[in-house]
Amino acid sequence: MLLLEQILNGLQLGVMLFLLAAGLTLVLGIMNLVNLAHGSLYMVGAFIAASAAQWTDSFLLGLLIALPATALVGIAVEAIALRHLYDRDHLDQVLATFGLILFFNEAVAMIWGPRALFLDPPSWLSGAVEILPGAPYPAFRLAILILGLGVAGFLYWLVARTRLGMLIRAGASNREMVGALGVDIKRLYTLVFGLGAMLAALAGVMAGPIYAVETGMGEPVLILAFVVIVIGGIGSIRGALVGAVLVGTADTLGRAFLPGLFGAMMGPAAASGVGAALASMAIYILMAAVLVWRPRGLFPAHG
Amino acid sequence: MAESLLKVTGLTKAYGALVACDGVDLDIAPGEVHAVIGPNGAGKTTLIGQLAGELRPDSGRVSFAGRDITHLPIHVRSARGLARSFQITSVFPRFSALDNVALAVQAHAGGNFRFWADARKDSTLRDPAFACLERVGLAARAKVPARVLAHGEQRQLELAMALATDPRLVLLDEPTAGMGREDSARMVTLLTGLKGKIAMLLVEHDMDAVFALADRISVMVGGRVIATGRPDEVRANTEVRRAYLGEDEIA
Amino acid sequence: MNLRRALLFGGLAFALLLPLLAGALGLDYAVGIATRILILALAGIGLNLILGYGGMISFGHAAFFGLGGYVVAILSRHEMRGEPFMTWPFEVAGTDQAILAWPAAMLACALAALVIGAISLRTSGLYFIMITLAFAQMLFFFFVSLETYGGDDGLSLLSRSAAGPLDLHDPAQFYYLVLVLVLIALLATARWANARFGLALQGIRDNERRMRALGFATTRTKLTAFVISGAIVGLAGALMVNHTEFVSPAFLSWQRSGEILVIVVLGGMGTVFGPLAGAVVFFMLEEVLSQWTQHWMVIFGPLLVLAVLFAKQGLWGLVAAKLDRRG
Amino acid sequence: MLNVQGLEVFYGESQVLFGLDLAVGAGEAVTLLGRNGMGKTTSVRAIMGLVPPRAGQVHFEGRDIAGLAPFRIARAGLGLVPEGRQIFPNLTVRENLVATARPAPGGEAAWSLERVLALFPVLHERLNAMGDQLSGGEQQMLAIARALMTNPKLLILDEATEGLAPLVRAEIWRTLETLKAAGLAILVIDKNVAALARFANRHTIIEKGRAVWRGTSAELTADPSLSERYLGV
Repeated sequence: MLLLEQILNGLQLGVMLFLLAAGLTLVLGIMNLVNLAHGSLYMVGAFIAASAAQWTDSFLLGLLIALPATALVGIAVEAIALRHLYDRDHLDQVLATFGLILFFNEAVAMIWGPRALFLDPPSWLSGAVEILPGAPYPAFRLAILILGLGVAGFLYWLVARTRLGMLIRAGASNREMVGALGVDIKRLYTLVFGLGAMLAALAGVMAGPIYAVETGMGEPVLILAFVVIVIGGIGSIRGALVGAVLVGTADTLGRAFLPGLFGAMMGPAAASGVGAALASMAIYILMAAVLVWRPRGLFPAHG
Repeated sequence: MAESLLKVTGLTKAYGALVACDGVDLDIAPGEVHAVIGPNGAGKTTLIGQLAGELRPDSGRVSFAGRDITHLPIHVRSARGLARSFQITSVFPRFSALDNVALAVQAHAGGNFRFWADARKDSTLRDPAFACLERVGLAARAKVPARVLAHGEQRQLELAMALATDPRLVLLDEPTAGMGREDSARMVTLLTGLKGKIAMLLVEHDMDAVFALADRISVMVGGRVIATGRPDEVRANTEVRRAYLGEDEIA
Repeated sequence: MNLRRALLFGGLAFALLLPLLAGALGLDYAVGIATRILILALAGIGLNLILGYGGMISFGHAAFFGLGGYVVAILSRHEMRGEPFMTWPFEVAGTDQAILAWPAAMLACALAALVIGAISLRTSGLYFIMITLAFAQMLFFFFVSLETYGGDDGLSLLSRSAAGPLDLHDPAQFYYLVLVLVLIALLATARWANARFGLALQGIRDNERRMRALGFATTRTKLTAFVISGAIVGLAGALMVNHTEFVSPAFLSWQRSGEILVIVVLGGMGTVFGPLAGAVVFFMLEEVLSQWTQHWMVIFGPLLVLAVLFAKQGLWGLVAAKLDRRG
Repeated sequence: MLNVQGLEVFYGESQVLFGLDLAVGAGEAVTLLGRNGMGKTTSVRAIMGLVPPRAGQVHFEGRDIAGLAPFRIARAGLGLVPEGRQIFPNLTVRENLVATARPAPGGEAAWSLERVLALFPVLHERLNAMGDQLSGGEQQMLAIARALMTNPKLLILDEATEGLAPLVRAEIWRTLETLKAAGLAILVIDKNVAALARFANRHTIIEKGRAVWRGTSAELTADPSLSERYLGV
């Protein structure tokens, strides 16, 4: 039962990472832009939601306000700063978006103060659900899992079935040709960016009740999201989903079981330290292994 | 005919369903200038890539100076005397012309793990490099940064770098690409001066250059060599004319 | 050229006289700040070797910075407690001797760089950036979970390294030692940038494919640079732990990697003095801005964006271009 | 309809076009001939705005389009069938057609999916195949069909028959005849002199970035030395 719970936890981390990684990988694949500040949008989304939920006294309203608001922030950032970076090399993009992270972390601290905020899940999701007889699981985490899967399904539909999705995929393989056939790429970029920002905000809002809403909350998750897309293959939504689930479960299961495993093998004291160390490194080892085996990720994008 | 310097047998390379190189046979004698011509997409660039070692053939053999080099990495081929110049000018823009060539000399002189001695004062690198610049007529521009050189001069520099590796065979990928008439003519004169000393495999669209330089010509169409022979033979070959002018219409 | 020379000697004279000046003016804390700046400049010099001269964008060099620091701190701790650092396959005792601990830090970082580099250099471009970042994170979490050595809380250095006749607890002596090391690193950079190794490395930076076609075994050259770079940054970490007398996983954080990157780029990639200029400016900015507002990052962040967009050649690049124009 | 004057293009320092002039009238079929590497594709890219011209003018239906973004030029009514086909490999045939489809500037959509598929029955059979699963000929037809779906007034084809089997080439020429008969203006780049002479009205030969010869089909076929000199072996 512990295993089932941990697997669910892993999946839930996975879908959250997927929400973040999806936007990141779309922006990377189609605009060839490394946006470190994507994690800042996750943070901004969580903060806006926390404040809005306080004012309105409703988690759902907070969520509904945070999504479009963060999308607007994202679109503004794209228009002011990122647009000038599309033709620059990766180093410039890394540095400039590093600068944006510093700005956002500090700006959020100025607006909301240095203390962490709390975002309470709606009361109807605060209990536990019995997923199997005798195996209760927090309802909110289950809701995240279901919502995340729903959004993943929606994204899949969007990318695979709609015209916008076709253009996104076409743009990822041959940007120039899409323009030469009469599509306004800049507008497409803005749309994709807004969409990515909204997904980041959604991930942030869902993370809010589980972790604290605080400045700097975006970066650890962002790095995990990068690991996800590097494992999955840059530009591939499918890769992002598979990578996210892999990373989510590897991390969660590693942390849950590796220390004990090593403890059983080598005797508790020193070994659980080794196990803990290995557990926290597990996903990076996973990533290194994948890259040694397939330097362009599991699902390298076309072209 | 003399023992061949480069011998290619049954070289095949496919990209998915597209066979870019389909059982290509080719041999080049020492000192020979051998041109490969053909329409775009005939597989010439794929062929050069495999000879230089950047692409791995699916099957077939490449031997150079009597030894199999099919699976050798690029830098080892270069060390054996197989040099390549690029279609798109690729000199080192921040370095001076002389630095560019000296780097090419260094490639084979070794010592890449010398950390202290100033390589720009090293006459074992500078003297041969300067000689190569003289050979291509760029000596007066030795100190000019490569990025400032005119396009034609950059192509000359490119050639000097290939020469500096002291090659027995140079793969020349469109040496007159992007040049106006005068520059093209100058390049042809330059290459003519090297005829007989260094073997060349020349891929070129400028037929004036091809016919001025080539001892033999191979015509590639759809990944295959459809004809090889002296220039006049190739010019008279009806199959070649048809392929080249696209006169295969079913009227 | 004369102006350049004047600038060099002026800078050197200032650096040499700094502790005296600070003492005279009653600004004793300035020596500490200068030491800190020099140490980060040294880390920048290390990164500059692969970033500026080799074109390899490592977003994980804090790994070596932290590793170097931890090696010194851990060896010193074992020395204090009289326990050997390891007993198998051979016994290694702890030490607080700079002459042993610092090279050990460099060696450990060189080995780590060898492994990380060998794997990372299989990839390129964006994947390289990300995999170096991932390796740094890996080491970060390794030290976080290493409870034996403080875990999240870090590890105090009870006493600065012993360095023969020098007393590193004296700020001026420590400062001079760091200064000498930085000068050596600067001189070395100036030499190898123009030696065969450096020219090959710069050729690879500008056009690796061409270099291979010329006959260079490029991966070997890049890996060598990566290892040397890691060792230098490791030394900087060893110095920093002596300076702060404390090391924690924060030494290896990705922000720190970003900072070193910013120092190199801000100062001027692929220039000898760029990292030094970058470190000086970085700290001056921090100093000036943070006096203005505690939220100085809110200004520094956009400044960084502007610098990337409009002043790509870096500060030292700008200065050097000016000097060249004057002849 | 399309009027190009004094077009000069540089790639970095190297000049590729040295003042090219070219005109296509409404409903007319015009060719641009020349060996590889002489500047034909660059001409097309410059017209479409994919490389910035350094000098010269490009007018389409009286409007200056030089320097506009490629998507604006395309929307003015230019349909590109690029060199190397450049279909989207990760999209299905149907998606390739639909993704960038749009009605003509006036609003009428003469080319619907049905009509395009009627023109290329082969594509109809392979609607759900991915772009990279098509043969060269099928890819070429898809590239033409994709351009038609943008309902252009002028179709530009860059080496549309290169590397294809004779039967496939013949089919493509037949299709182009149909399009021409339907009143579409067409600019073709090719090396197949015989087919071009039959298909088009006026021809321009370029060499080293300059137009070196202009004339009608009759003049082109009357002088075999022309093709020897500028196109052949």
